[in-house]
Amino acid sequence: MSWIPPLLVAIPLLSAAVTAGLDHVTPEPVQDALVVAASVATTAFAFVLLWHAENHEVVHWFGGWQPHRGIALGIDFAVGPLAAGMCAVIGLVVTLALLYSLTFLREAARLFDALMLVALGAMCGFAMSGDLFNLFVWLELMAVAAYALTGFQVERLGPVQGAVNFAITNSLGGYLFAVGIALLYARTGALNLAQIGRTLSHGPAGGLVIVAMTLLLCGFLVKGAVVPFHLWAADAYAVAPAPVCAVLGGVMTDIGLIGVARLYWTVFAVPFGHGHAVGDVLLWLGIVTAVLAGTMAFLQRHLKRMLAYSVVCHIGIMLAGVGLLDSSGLAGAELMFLAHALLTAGLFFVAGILHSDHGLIDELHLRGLGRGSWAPAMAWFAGTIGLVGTPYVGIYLGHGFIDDGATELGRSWVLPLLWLGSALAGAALLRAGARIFLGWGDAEDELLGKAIEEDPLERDVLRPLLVGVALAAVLIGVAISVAPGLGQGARYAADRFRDTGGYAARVLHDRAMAPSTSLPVSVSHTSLESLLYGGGFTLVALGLALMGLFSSRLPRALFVAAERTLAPPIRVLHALHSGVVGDYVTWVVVGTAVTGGVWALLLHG
Amino acid sequence: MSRRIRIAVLGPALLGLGALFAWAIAGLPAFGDYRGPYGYVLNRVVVPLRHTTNVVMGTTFDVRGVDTMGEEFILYAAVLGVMLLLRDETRSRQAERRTRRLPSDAVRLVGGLMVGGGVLVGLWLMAFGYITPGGGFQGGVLFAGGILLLYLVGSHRDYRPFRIVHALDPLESLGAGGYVIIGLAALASGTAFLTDLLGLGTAGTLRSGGSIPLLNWASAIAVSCAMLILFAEFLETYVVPLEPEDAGS
Amino acid sequence: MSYLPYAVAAWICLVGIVGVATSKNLIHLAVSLTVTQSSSYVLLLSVGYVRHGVAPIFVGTKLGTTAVDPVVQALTLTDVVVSVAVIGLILALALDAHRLSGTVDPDGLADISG
Amino acid sequence: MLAATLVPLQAVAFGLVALGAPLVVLTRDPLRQALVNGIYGVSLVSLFVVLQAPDPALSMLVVSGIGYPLVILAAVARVRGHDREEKGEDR
Repeated sequence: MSWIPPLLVAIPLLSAAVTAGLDHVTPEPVQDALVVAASVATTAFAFVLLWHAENHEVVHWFGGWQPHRGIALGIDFAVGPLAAGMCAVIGLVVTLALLYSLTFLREAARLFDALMLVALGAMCGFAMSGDLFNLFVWLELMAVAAYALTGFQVERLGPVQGAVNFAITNSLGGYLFAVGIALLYARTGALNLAQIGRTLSHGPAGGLVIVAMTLLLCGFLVKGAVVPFHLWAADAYAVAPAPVCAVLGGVMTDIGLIGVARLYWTVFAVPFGHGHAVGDVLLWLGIVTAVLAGTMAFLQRHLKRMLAYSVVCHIGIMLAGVGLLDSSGLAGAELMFLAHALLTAGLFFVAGILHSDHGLIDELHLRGLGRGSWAPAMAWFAGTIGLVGTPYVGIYLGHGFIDDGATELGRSWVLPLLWLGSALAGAALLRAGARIFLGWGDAEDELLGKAIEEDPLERDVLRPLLVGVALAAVLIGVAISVAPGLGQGARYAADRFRDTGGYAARVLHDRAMAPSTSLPVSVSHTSLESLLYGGGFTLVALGLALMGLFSSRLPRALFVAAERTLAPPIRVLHALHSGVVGDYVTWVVVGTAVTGGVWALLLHG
Repeated sequence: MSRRIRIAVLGPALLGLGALFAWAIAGLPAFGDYRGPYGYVLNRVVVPLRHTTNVVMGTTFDVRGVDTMGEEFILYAAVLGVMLLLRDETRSRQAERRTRRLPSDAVRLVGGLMVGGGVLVGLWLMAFGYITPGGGFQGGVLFAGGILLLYLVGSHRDYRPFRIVHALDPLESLGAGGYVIIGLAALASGTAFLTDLLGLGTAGTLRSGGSIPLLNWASAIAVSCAMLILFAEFLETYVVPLEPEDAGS
Repeated sequence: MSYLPYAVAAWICLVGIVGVATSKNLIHLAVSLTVTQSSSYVLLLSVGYVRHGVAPIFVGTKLGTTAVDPVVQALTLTDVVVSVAVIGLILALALDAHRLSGTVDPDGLADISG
Repeated sequence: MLAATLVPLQAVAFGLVALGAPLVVLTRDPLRQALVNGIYGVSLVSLFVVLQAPDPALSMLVVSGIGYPLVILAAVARVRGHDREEKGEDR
């Protein structure tokens, strides 16, 4: 079955070329059908691949350049259950986004479709690739497609600014990554990840490897929008069309995390796996990201900007899961990715529906306008509850697994911080939902800053299709926590993913794997602690949402005191997210230098 | 942040990054001492195994051929993106009929010679890239530059012929898509993606390297068209600032 | 000479970043970004250089002659294409920005923030 | 013999590149910068040549000789053209 992996890249890329190339000669319905069919076929093959990857890595050596005595010359796609699962979710989200855009974006539809398919192929290639430079190629390919898609609405300045900030920070991240590749190549003379890892097992790691790791991982963290590399994300996601946001926020941001995990467990676990320094830095970055982005989400009134910060917040939680460096944490990150991708996509779809119904995207402007839109309201609230992590809904199972991992490592203090992050982001979304769909709350809110300029768009949409797609995304996402067998499967996938030596043996020597025992197919249970945290922080989210809605009804003294203590830090937060690309670039450099410095201190000696 | 604060933050950060670079450099093999296995092996096996005398091109189109497929699509996606981003501008200006002053005969003669040179060298680079230095990308850019120059020094008064380049769109897609099709053809025949299906031929001749010439031509077509479209998108509406009184001359 | 080439690459990278972070013009910024990227070519090719090595093109050179690393050259080729793609997109965005706001100063472009 | 002359050549090429980069960045006027960037490109080409990398050198040559200048100059021309139109309206 080793012929499947290249198809996940070849089908979307070829379809993109056909779509764009035959723009003027093929009737529109045929084109639409082709685009959706390509995306569905890619998704279907990803599921087949998932099934085949169960018992051994599906490895494909391009051009038939098999490794010779453990020396890899060619480029390989090595697909375990985790990578295959990623591809399946990526395919699913892109398919939903393409269906959504059938009527949502008619203008320049062919260019849009082609770029979406290119992004799909690039993301799948990235998830599967086992070659360091090949990762860079897919990273740049998806980035180039995403920059253009972000600036889609060229008639307004916001999208252009968002795309500029996105393009410049991510390109810089990519170039730092390229320097990291050159350093690692100089040290090991290899580009295959398994082989680099094996070469690094000889001799001391030294400063070069630490610096190379810093540059490579920070390159991915820019893509993954982790604090302080996250500043571009809100600008870009606030302005891209809703289906693009669904893909960027739902799956493309998470790609950075797949990259971090892949590089760590194939390469850097070899020299640094005995200690916990690498993981601790990732853990801390994750915690800070979760709490800071959760707070920022709560301070937004622009729905898509709010969702963007919610994405960043969940990225933080997932990064913390990866940073625990054990199977529970990684499995938790996987499960959270599954739920978060679909729920986030669903919420962006709902935001798009509101925008096309009312021409508004501001929470306060939309107050009460969503009354009577039952289906979008249901999708919004279900998605929101799923993103808070209410027990056995949406991201809960992932949260629970990360809790287990942290507790096993004796770091239970991590738990409340991560739950706080998702509760803050969830509270913001709940508040917005209550205001829009129920008409609750005040019409003004000092906390949320000045009104945004609205951008009404004339759209002739097929509303039932949009609503159907949004509901489908949310329903699948909500069900992730109670899908039988998924938890066990994720843990098994994480075990396989973390098996550095086994991966190298299977990729470089085609070594067979011991047949796995069949996994129980039942709903995974979580610890009592997670249950309590999940329940408790759902209440916290509800309370915060209510406080946001009715802040003016708080006792006067309390209100003044709260404002006096909270206003200055909030001003600082707003000022840091300045929208100016020079600042963002500066923070990328600061983040890289500090991360590298910390690793230098912890790992050297 | 104000510019002054930004620079104050950036300075120390850059020092830190520089220190990291210095630390990494201290661990590199001294200049010229590199003996990594990957390139060493390729220098010995690519010519006998693939009959391409240019090992770099053998690496680009065969050993690491899928990187190059990604690279073609990076350029392809960028061109689609530029078309997407500049569609408003193009639309608003398309309505205006624009004319320009024709270049003098001397300019046209020199330009014409350069066009011929550019196009010929471009084609030569494309054709012999896998034997001697060159290849689809370099040839493609040069070829596109030559054609563009032909337009600039040519006797077209009207800017609208530039719209013709949009006929290049299908051709560009053919180049990029062709790369994938060649890969898929190998997959369909039961071997790995992008495996050579043709014979290897004699090293040093045009019929060498199996699929490499095909891939090279696919990328040459894709790059030529991509660069032409890119230039056209940027130049279409603004080649030389036009003074109103020149319009009729 | 033994570590100077790498230092040059690092220097170019830092200089380019300064240009990107302090630029007042998106066109200037895009060019500075390509300068940053050129550091990766310089580093790659310096790393792959082998003393007394010939170019890895075996026309009139006997197979087995010491040659420089061909892999870094293949990577550089890809990198150059990436830089063309990125500069094209950023300049297109710069034109859009100028059409809409009349400025190409990234600092003056902050339409949304917070 | 060849090797003996190569080392100083390489040193010169590296020096030119190291000098060229800050010149490109410090040239704030885009039109002039396009020119300086072209010269920097040539210095990179010469460096690639002395590093025995003819393929990247050719690639860099066509990119910095044709690719970059055309798109940069077109962008500069358009921006200036817009500005001129606007100034014209003000008058």
